[in-house]
Parts: sequence; C-alpha cells; structure tokens
Amino acid sequence: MASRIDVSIEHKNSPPEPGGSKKHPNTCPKCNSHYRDDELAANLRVCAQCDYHFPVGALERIEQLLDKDSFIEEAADLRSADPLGFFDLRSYKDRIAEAELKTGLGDAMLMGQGKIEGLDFQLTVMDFSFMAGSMGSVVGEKFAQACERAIERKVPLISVNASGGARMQEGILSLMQVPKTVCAVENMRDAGIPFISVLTHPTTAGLLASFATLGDITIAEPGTLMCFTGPRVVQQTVREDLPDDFGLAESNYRFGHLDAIVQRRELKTTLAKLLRLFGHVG
Amino acid sequence: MASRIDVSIEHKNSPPEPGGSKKHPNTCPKCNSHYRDDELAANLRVCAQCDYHFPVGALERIEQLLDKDSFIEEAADLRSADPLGFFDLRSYKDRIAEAELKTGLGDAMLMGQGKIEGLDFQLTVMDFSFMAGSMGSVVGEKFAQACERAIERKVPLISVNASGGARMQEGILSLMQVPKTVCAVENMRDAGIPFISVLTHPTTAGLLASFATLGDITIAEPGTLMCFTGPRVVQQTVREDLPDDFGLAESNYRFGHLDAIVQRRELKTTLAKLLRLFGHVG
Amino acid sequence: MSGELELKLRDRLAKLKRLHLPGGGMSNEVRRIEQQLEEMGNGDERDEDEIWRSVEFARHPERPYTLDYVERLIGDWIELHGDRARMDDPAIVSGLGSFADRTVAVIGHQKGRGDAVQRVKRNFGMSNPEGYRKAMRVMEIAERHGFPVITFVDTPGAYPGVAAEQHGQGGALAASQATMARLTVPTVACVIGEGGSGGAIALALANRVLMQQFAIYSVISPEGCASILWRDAGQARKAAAAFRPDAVHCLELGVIDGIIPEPKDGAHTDFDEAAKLLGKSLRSALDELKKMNGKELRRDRRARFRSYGVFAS
Amino acid sequence: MSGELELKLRDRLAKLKRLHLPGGGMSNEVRRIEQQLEEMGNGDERDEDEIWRSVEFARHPERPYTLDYVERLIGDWIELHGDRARMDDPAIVSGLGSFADRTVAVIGHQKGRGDAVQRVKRNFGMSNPEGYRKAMRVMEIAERHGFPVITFVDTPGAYPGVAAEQHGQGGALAASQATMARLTVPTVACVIGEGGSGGAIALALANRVLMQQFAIYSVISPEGCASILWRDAGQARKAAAAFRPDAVHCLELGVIDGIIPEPKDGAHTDFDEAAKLLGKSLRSALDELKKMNGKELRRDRRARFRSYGVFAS
Ligand SMILES: [Zn+2]
Ligand SMILES: [Zn+2]
Repeated sequence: MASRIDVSIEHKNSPPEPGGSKKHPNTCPKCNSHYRDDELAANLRVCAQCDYHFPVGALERIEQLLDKDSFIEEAADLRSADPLGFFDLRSYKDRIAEAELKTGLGDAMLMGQGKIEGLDFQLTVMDFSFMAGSMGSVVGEKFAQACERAIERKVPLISVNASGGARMQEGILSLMQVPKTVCAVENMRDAGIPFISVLTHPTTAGLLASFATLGDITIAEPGTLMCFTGPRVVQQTVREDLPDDFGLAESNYRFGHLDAIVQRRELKTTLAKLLRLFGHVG
Repeated sequence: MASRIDVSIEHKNSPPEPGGSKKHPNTCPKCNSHYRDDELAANLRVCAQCDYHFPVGALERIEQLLDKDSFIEEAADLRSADPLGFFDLRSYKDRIAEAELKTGLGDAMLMGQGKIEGLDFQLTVMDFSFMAGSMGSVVGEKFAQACERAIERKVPLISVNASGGARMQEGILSLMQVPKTVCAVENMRDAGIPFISVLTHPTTAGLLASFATLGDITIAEPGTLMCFTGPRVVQQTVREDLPDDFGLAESNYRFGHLDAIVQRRELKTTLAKLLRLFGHVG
Repeated sequence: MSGELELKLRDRLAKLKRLHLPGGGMSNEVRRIEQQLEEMGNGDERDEDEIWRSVEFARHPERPYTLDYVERLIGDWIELHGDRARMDDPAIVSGLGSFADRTVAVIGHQKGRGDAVQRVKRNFGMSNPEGYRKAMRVMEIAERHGFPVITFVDTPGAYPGVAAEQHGQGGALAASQATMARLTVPTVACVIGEGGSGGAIALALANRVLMQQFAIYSVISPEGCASILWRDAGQARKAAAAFRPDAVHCLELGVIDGIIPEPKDGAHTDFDEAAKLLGKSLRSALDELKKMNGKELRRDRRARFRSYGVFAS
Repeated sequence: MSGELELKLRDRLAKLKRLHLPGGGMSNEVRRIEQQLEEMGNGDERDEDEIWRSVEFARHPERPYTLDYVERLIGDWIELHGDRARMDDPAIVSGLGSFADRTVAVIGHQKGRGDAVQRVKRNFGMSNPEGYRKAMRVMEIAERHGFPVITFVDTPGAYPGVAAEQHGQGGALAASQATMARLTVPTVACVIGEGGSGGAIALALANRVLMQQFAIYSVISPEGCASILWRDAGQARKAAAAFRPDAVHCLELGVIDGIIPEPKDGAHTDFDEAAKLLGKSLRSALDELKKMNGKELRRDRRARFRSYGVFAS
C-alpha cells in the first residue's frame, strides 16, 4: 500500500530556471536586476529593467487588482481530506499543514466577491506557492462554488489562474475536479454569466484542460507558461529541441489560443473595461 | 453596358485533362481503356480497369441510386430570368436554351422525392453538363425548396452535388444563392431533419461555401475535386507547385473535411444505411 | 453622379419595394420615385466611368479600413484574437466595444495600410479559414451575451492559398454563414470597401446589409471576371461595367438595404466624416432592429436571404 | 480475486451509496454488504499484485480495442472522419450505428494492434486536439438527432507533442468535456483499457461511467507517477499500488457506476465474450437513462460530477 515515497511535484510544470541555478526570489531571472521587496511590490512585481513578470501570490494579486478592501472571502474554511491516505516522505495531511503555514492560505485558491472601479464580480485567485497551485478537491469546490455564487449574484466571474496541474495526492478524485469545474462553467454559461479567465505563470495541465480555457474572454500575462503537458515531458516524448517559446503565452497567442496578452500594469484597466462591456447589454 | 463578351466559365474549375488533349468521353483519362456506352453504364460509369469514376449526369445518377420509378420530380418548371440582361457572344437566355437542349434539363439541378430500399427522402441532384453546374437562382431555389419539402415531409434530404461555382451571368444574385441555401439548411437543422451531402467531381467554389459542406454527413466519390478556389487560380496566386492531390477528395479526407470516400458501387448501400440510421431514433 | 437626394430616393425606393413584397399597394409611390430618378438622369443605367470610380474608390489604398472605423466609432474597444485551434488571422479583426450606449461585437476584414510589410501582414484583407473561425467564435460570445453584431466587409475574397484550401476554406465560409443565420441578436453588415464573393458573404448574412456609396459587392472581382471572359485581367473595367458591383445597382436588386453616403470625393478624403456618416446609418439600423425579439430576428434574416432569385414566368 | 459475486456486491454497494446521498436510510444494507465483502477477503485493500494485474491487462497488446467492440456490438456501422479543420486523427474513432434497436453515436480512443506501423498509425491511442474536435463534431450530430452517445475510453493520455500543444491540446480537452456537459441525449462512457488522465476524462463526462473489470482509470500513468515520485519510471508497480487505478477502487470512490465483468483471464482471452458482457452492461445503462428527458439528463450529468471532492470537516 501507498508506501513512503517522495512527492516532489511542486515544480513539475515550472519552467527551467533561465540562469540554471537558483537565484534570490527578488533577482530578475531574465536580466539579473535585483530589487528590494518594496521596490518590486511597488512595481507590481514587474522588473523595471526588462519587464519580466515575477510571480504574484493570491493575496498580493487581490491587492493589485481590486478596489481597496472590496474583497470578501468566501468558503475560506474548506480544507482537503486525505482520501487515499497518501504518504510519501510526509503524509498528505502534513503537506497541507506545511503549505498552510508557509503561505497563510488554506489551499491553492482564494474565492470571494470583489470590485474593480466599483464594478461587482465574483473572483477566484490561485496561488502557485501552495503545493504548486495543484487542483484537488478544495480548488475544484471553491471554483464550482464561485460559479454558483456568480449565478446567484448575477455578476461576472473573473478567475486568475496559476497551477501546476493535478493534486496527485488525491488520486482520481483530483482528476474529477476537471469535469466538475467544466460542469460549473456550463451552468454559468446557461445562466448568461460572463466568465473572464486570466492565465498567469504557469497555468498548465488539468487547469488548462478545464475551466482556464473556457472563458468568454481568455487573457494571459506575458511569459505565462500555458501548456497541457510541460516542456520537459514533451521534450522527452518527441526527442527534438522545442521552439524557444514553446508553451508560452506569446506562442499561444500566435496559435490562436489567447484573446490578448496583457501587461500586469494594464491588467486592472483591462478587467475594468471588460466588466463595463459585459455589464451593459443591448 | 454588358458588351459582347465570351463567357467560357463552363470549365472554370474542371481539372486539367490528365492526357492533355481532349479524349473521347468514353475513354478513361487515367488508363486509356475505352468502353462502349452500355458497358460503361452497366459499370455505373466506373473504369473496370483502374476504378476511375467518369462523370454521371443527373438522370443517370437517379437511375443508379434510387429504387426503380421512385423519383417524383418537383419544381421542374423553374427557369432563370436574366436579371443583368447579360450578353457575351450569346445572351444568357440563349445559353440557357442551348444548355436545356443539350442536357434535357431545365437547369443544373433536379429536385424531387425518391426512395432507396423503400426508404423515403428528398433529393437534389446536380448536373455538371448544364452550364458547369453553376448555381444561379434556379439551383438556389430548388435547393431551398428541397429543404422546405424535407421539413414538410419529415424525411431526410440527400444532395448529390457537382458544380463549378457561381452562375456569373446572374451577377450578385448568384452570390445571394449562397446565403439563401445556407439559411435553408439552418431551417432544416432546426426541424431536426437529417441532411446528407454527397460530393461528386467537381464540387467547388460557391457550392462548397454553402450547402455542400453543411451536411450532417459529408461523403465524396473518389477523385472528386472539392476546393473553394480551383487549382489554377491557387497556383497563380502562390506561384509554387501544388501537391499532386491538391483539392481532391483524397486530400480533403486526410485534412478532415470528409466523413468518408465512397466508391460509386457502394454509394447506394451507404446511403441506405444512413437512411436507416437516421430513420429510427432512440 | 450620385447626389444626396438621389441616395435618399433610392433608399426610399428600396424600402418600398421590400415592403411591397408580401401583397399589393404602394406601387404608385414606387412609380413616382422611379420617374423622379429617371428625370434626374439616374435611371437604371450607370456608365462605365461611374462604376469604375466605385471600384477605384473601394480599393483606394487610403480608404478607411475596419479598424479606422472602430477607432472612431467604438468605445472601450478590446480586440479578441485567435480561433482557439491554429492561429490568429490578421486579415480579420474582431472584438467587443460600446456603440450607441450598448455593447456590440464588431467583426471585419482588415487590410494593411502603408508599406508592403503591413499589407502582406494583413494578407490584403484575404482571410484564411482560421479568420472566419475566429469570427464565429466572437459571434458566439455575442450570442451568449446578447450583444448585437456589426460586421465590416472589405475583402477581395477569401484567400486562395494551399493551406487555406487544406484547412477547409469552403467549409469555413459556409459555417460562418450558418453561424450568422443562427444568431438571435441583431446583426448589421456594412460593405465598406470590396465585398468580394464568398469571402464577403461569409460575414454578410445579416439582418440589415448596408453599403457605402463607393463600395463594391460582387460575385467575382472585375479582374477575375475579365480573365475568365477575355483571359485578360486588364479588361477589368469592361468587366465591372457588365457586372455592376456598385452600391446603386445592389440597392436596385434589393441585395442591400441602404447606401451609406460618403464624403463627396470618397471616404479616403475624410476619415472622420466617413465614420460619422457610417455611424449614423449603423445606429439607425440597430434602432430599427430593436423592435424584434430573438426569434423574429432570426426569422427576418433567413426570410431576407430566402427571397433572392429571379425566375422566368 | 474479483469473482463475479464480488463484482455484483460491489455494484450493489455503489448504487446504494449513490442513492444514499440525499438523505438517510439504507445504511443497514450498506453495512451488511461491506461486511460480506470483508469476509470474502475483499475489504478495502487490494494488494499490489492485484492492482498491477489490472495495469497489465488494461494495456495488454491483445486487449480488445474500441473497433473490436464496435464490430461485435454495433450494426449498420459507419465511421465518421475528420475535424473539418485540419485532420482526421486516427487515435480517436467515431461513427454512427445501431445498438439495442436504436441509432447511437460511438466515440472511442483507438489503439493500433500488431506491428509497429499499426501502433504508430494510431499513435498508441494518444489523440491530438483534432481527435477531440472530431469527437465533439460527432457528439453534436448525436445531439441534433437525439442519438445516445457511447464513448470508449482507452488512452495512456492526450498526446504530449509539440503540434498538439500548439493546436490547443488543453483547450480541446476542456471543450470536449463542455460539449458532453451540454448534451441532452443519454451518454454512457466505458473505460475499456487505460483511462489516462485528461485524455480520458475528455470523453468520460457522461451520465453513466462504467469500467471493465481489468481496466484502469487514473490522474497519471503509473510510469508518470513513478518518474515524478522517484525519478524512475521503473517503479511503476509501486506507484500503481499507491494510486490504485483499478476498477474496484474507482467504484469505491464513486467515480464509476459499475464494473463490467470480463472473461476470467481478461478481455484479451475472449473478445466475443468480453463484447457480450460489455454489451449487456451498456444496454442496461442506456435503458436506465431512458427514464430521463433531455433536461434531466443534462442536470443528472452535471450533478454527478459536481459531487466529487473530499473535505476535512
Ligand atoms: Zn529583468
Ligand atoms: Zn481507367
């Protein structure tokens, strides 16, 4: 039975570090500029030199995007159980507890109500630092509830995504979050509720095969890795060099999978515009 | 105004003759076998040596496919007017009269009721020998009426197509037959009426951009040229050699545009099967 | 010459003829207007020069294109890209924006202006099937959310390329029309330049079809026609005169519902004025369609196209 | 070992648990069956060997594939090809035929049997996005004409290729599920071999999900899992034991509705018998769904998938 094994899926689909070796998190992996934390935060975690978009956690994302104090969290108490009794070097339960301690989040998604320029909407925001943003029961459930709340409240849903894929520790039930969230989106469609999907680095695997690609509008930040299978696995399969921008937002845009690539500094105004457009219907 | 000009569009989209020079119509352009007319008719106008599918006129097609004496023609009296007063070497009116004399048909499409293996359906069959199967008001009108009849009679529509494209002599009204037939198909769809489109050599241009590609099921005979733009024009545009099977059913099948390529000798049984399948619904 | 009075008379005439279809009546006014037009020296016949001027203006390299009108008429514009399968085709643009106090979807052919690079990038407004698939995707967004759809038609035709054929150009053109036929939102198409054959009609199966004064709309390009007629594309002018792709002729045949006036010497001479005139016509077409619900809009649209055809009696 | 009695008990148990969801009751019988299973030495735990046997059987090169079942179960079969945009993907087959006196649409992953050429031709049952787009197209035909949809799931996963990614693998998998979620016809999915992750679920969002006795269904392949867990795909056996992709485990979790028995030594030992058993289960699943109308079918399907998730209380 599920024996002692090391589950290092946290970075399964994260891209290879440009420089090769691990750098300080405030050092730009593209141009090596280094920033104080407050400098970086003030610039929305975008490198002032080269425009590289550093990762943004869920709480900071909410701060960046939403009207001040407008976020009202919902379903905050949801926590995963451990259906497989999964145990590698540590038990799944311990891993969740650790992730919660590290991030201050209950799982890889925050869900609730929010406003941008006074316009009301439902929001989900993912955090890659919580177990690689993997989608287990809690992420699936929060997203489904977000759709239901958007329907009840007759407001659009904005989903800011970042995920390495499935929460393997929940086995097949993790896979079931994929159709579960698809069904939730379909209910929302039937109710005529707008859905805007924002892809941030990285949004991969199960998330791309479910709600992240089902938006009325789908936009991404520059440099977002968005692929169903990560570059390493594809490289191992095809045994040839991948294009430089394989799986990145930039190539996905060329191949027709994105409505727009939006700079982080323009994300809020873009979302405001979309909320206005989807707000007043002829 | 429309001065004396020669309109030789009859073979606008017909393929280049394989041998180069004109051959006797009963000589196989692929393998040069020659047949008596009754031999060829007995073999459904398929070359016994190399399987080349000779063109089949509308009346002979009906004989090949339908239960004996089951065809009841409808809208037989429809004839085109001459909205542009079009005159090249001959007037459009004269051209129609000539085509009628040559083919015994009133225009490039026959329409009516028919049966295969006792199963009732509505039928349209085109004839390339009538002004290159071009779609003018009459073809558009007959097809639209066929859709309406299929809805009234609650039977599937089978359309056997062959066309060089627009009836240029009718100008923009010829183009309007394209959306007109699309709308007719959509009405049929709303009514849940099955539509089977059979493409025969050649089915091109306006027909491909309208009803011919809108079947629930789309099948073609081997060797059917089916392209929106003919090979010559494409070749002139891109100025490079085209693939050998450019625009043919065989390449369209590979590229995902056909449900099946059906040998002429299997066409009747295939249609019978489809009529059975679309007949008894769960 | 098409003066403003003439355009007004022709619009009125076309409307009357449309109303006329179901039963009798109104024929007196029809006759009266026809007579007036003839007296103005604008009967049925337009001379070769007039028709060729439309062809030249319709293709003028400085003529305003879809995005020029979007820039001037549409607020909160956000362009939407991609077919979600293979590419983003720059020869068709699509997006959402606000117009006349509501949200609309705008879809149009887009030519490149200026140097060869720009023109090639937009493929001279000749879309691949992927462009039409992008258009359908945006139409479906509009349908889901009740946004009216405005299309701008301006293409020499669908691109006659090898990959275009391989990826199903004909089927995409048909599917785009089928999608337009299914919509339950109001749709208005404007031919703003070249309305070239299947590539044009794929975006023109709308409740109302308008045409700018110097735009053209035809089943084949003058050159294409000429090269079939005389195997000589140079005879385009003569061919155009035979086909009469000009707005007045299209209105006479009932193929369009109205002619949108342009600045006297063509839209290219004054983008702002051209946009203003276009916007006015668009707005009134949309207002007119407000009276119909979804089912009626769909029925109206299909009935409109069902009616085309001329038969010997 | 999973005897026939055990499978029956487990099916019954799963059904009771499903019925159980809304309110109380039935818990006595649930407990009784659970006890009986335990007494048979078949409690919750299945050993590594048993699980690995499922993995081996599910991937056995002689295991029957979709077209083997079609050949034995479906009358008047006509295969439908192509996505109408880019290609006909041979890793997914689809078509219409008759089954149990009605017309059905059948869609399934298809592996190649025999030599390498055949296996490569079918890409080992790993579809490109075009395969899923073909599937959607056929689902839409079924929807328009009221044909039930039967899917056969048998794939290691969606193909991890460069072009597959470029053409939108993730989006196609999502869209296929969305299409299935929208259908108003009865849908039954059968996992007949490997039910590998996103590639599997894209064809499995059905009203009833059945699984053959020795099929597997999981979020990741045993090798994929092992190479992540130990960076050593050779540890697949151990990984499978951790994930338990076998039918019994899936039934216990409520992920499937029933287990379809196979011939004693696996479906590969007797295609005809395997088909007979599969046909029987399929027929009764479809019969069960007859009671629901279109709206109910859609609601049932979405409610089913809505329910998955385990939470700490
Ligand atoms: Zn930098
Ligand atoms: Zn021959």
